[in-house]
Amino acid sequence: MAYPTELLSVVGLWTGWLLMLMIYSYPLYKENVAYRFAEHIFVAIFLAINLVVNFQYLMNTCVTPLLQGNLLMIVPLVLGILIYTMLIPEYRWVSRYPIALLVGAGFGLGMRGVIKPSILDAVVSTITAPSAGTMMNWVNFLYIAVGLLSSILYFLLTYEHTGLLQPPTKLGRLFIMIGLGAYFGNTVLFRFTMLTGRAQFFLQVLKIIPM
Amino acid sequence: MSDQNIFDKLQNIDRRVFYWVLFITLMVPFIYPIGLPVKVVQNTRDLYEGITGDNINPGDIAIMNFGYGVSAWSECAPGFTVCAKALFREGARIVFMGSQYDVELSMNKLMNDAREDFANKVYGVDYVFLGYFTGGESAIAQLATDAWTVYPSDHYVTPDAQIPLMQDFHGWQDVTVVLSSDTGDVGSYFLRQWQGSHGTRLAEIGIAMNGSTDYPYYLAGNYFGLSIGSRGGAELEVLIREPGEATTAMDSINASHLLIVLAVILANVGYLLSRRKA
Amino acid sequence: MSNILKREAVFAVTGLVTVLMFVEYFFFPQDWIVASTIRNWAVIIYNISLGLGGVRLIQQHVMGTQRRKENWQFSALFLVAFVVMLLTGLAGYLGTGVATSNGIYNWLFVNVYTPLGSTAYAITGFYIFSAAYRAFRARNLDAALMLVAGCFVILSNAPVGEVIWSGIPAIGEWFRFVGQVPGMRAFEVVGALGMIAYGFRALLGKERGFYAGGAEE
Amino acid sequence: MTFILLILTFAAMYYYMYLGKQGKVFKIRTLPAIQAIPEAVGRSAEMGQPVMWTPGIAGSLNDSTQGPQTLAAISILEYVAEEAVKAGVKIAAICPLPDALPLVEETMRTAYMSQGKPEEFNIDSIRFLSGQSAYMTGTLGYLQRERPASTILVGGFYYEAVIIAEGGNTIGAMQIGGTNNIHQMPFLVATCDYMLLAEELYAAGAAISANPDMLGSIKGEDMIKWLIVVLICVGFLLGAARITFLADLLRV
Repeated sequence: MAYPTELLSVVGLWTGWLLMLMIYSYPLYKENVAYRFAEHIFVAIFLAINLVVNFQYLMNTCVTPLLQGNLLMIVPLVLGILIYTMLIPEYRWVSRYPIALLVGAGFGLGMRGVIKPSILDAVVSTITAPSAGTMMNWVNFLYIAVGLLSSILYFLLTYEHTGLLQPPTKLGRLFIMIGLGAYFGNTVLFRFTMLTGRAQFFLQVLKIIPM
Repeated sequence: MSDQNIFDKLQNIDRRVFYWVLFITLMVPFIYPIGLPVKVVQNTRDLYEGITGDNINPGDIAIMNFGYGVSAWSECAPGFTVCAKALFREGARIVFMGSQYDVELSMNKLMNDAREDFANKVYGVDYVFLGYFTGGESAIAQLATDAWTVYPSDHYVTPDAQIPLMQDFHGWQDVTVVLSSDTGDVGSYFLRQWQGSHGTRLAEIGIAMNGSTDYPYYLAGNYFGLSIGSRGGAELEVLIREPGEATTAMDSINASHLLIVLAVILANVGYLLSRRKA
Repeated sequence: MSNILKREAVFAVTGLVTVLMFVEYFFFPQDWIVASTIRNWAVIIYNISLGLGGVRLIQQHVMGTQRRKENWQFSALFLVAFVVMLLTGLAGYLGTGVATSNGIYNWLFVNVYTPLGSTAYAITGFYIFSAAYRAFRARNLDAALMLVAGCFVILSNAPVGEVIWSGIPAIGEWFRFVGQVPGMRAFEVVGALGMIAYGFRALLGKERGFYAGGAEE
Repeated sequence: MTFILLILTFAAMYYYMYLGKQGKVFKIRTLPAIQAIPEAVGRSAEMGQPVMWTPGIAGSLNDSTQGPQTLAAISILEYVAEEAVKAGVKIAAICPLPDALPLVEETMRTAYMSQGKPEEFNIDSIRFLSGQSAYMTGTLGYLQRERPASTILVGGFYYEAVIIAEGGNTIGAMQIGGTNNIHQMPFLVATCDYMLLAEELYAAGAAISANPDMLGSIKGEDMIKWLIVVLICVGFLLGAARITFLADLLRV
């Protein structure tokens, strides 16, 4: 993307740059008026975009089909509006019906869909021996099976971690810590990559490096 | 002054000093690039090979889901761009969609970053931009069974009936491959409602933070390929032999990652010393 | 009567919709019009419900401005920015069907929302770094193992790890491709069972949390 | 196979929920983090400093993944508040969730009443901070001003966990953490003295509230975990012997 030449775009670029400095004045200096200014602008504009984009989606998927003769669409429209009775204490119970439909659909889809990928496929993958015969593959096969066994035993919640269960559950917590450690390492890559993008933008606007 | 209270003093350094050191460290490599080679790992290679060669035929329909917003461009956009280019070069037809309010900005950025590939493609025939959707898991399940109810028209409010590509896309049976790039949960919705329910070939162009939770699904074959964070983006840029944003960012990633490991080691050396003294 | 309408009937709706989703999944290879219709309704209701958080936020800032509470100027600023963005967006949508066709809305979208969105989300990079030095301690075997695994993954994610010592990528990749798998897979399995337990209690109407803050009428 | 496992899971949970209704009490295993609560309150009493509780910003109540964490956090608040009132320790509840506020207030008020000191309950001990950065800034300000001897960071957290836990750590507070959000677990493990991992948070909530339905379904879950453990043991041995009968069966 080339450095903009048109006035409105250049002004826009520098606006973005200044707003970034306002937000980063909080960690790099302290909480201050400039930060609060930028934060309130961000929350306000984010909320407006949320309403505009969702209004547009509602029109396309519900109101327009309704006006074109799909009368059944009146049901979700009315139920959706009823959710706002949550804001009126004496009629709050009415909002439970649309929520009940959302919760029922959400859990129905979630429960039916989670079993195969998150339980069955996980077990099948753990008990499928490596095709290639290298030593390291078999060590990893054993490691993952023992690790999953002991980690699941750790998450037994109505059995004390004593007696026969103590060694495997103690081992299970170590496997979990290794998983969280790798997760922490990947989180660092994610957070630093985003900050890298901001550092790059900072230099680009100052024309120290090309856009 | 014994070394032990050096670490105490270091431990009480004002937090802002760390922030300035980090921000400057991230900038320096952009001015003085180093350019270390990036090694491609198997999960990224499987993703690239899964959408090229004989795994994709001209005319196949692929879904590409912008599950990320402007805030994660530096993490997801490079990998997403490479995959879009690769699919176009195989003659695949692409349905772009997204769960973020700013999906239009992400699409504009993609069309700019891959402009040579978009130049010889016809909108509505070779690709379509359906735009924003909401509805969580219900919407993704509905997209599998009756896509037109989730998207009665494209982002530019052209009804589906007037879009040639949409005549061939009504549900999961019509789709060869789904690529989702997520900061949130939409990837797991595709996993449960498309791959788990119908066996659709699915891959994730993921953020690094989800790399740990996505990887077991790749190992179990639920994802045929997986790119993890900006590092995955840089690997994909190596595979398509077109260095881009992710490759440029790797130098800053190198510097900042060294810095944080040093910080953790330094902190814990001081902690262990002070505990032995106490 | 009113108590049944306020409780039992609500739980019945949740249960019925959940069962409809199961029936479709297990007994209808293609798709079932009844479940598909209800799912489509859920999409639309979910869409409409997204405004709830906004209403509360607007209420809060309107009250803050009216009562001249501390920092009321920022609440006023919030309302002005919100109204300008909302009206220009709706004007764009009602005009051409695409909100960004309005110049003001598009300019604010590209030049104010985009940088602020990226900036606000990336702030965590700062916090992780200072916390890494000031707070991440190997206070016990758990934390020590976690920090060792974390450091190897960090150094193997960055190409520079290989330059420091050729062993780093090998160990780092072992942690990433094998080491973390059992722990993460355990979270997957246990998390799935947790979701099923929670859904099952909701199915039986034993989950009070959902309905308007759980307060019993 | 999905259908069979789903029905088996429902059956196990229903059976133990039914037993729970008949009066059978299922005991949750010892959770070090919950056992440490009296110690945390005792430390505050010794040092004459308050105890701070905060549930994180993710957990709006009708969110199916975050809401349950807030409810479990509020059950833990009930226990912490009772211990604090017994020891005469001040407790601060910093809550960023508007829809959970009534529940937090109700829980604190009942804790004071159950210890026979309703007059000591002060509504100002509950602070509402709306918005993530206001919540982070406000909590950090509280930590630096009041310097609580112990902090209870349990519930649905997003990345404010890093900052709040670091703030508590640097004032030397004893910290008990707990969340089901994997993305925040590493930070709480590294900065807290005790930690409730994933389902342990819900188990702690259920143990304290002694809700028979919750306890029964947790017991049912445990039975399915045993089944999965057996499947893995048998499957691993068969897999090593290159017999794929069980793996093929589970793939059906």
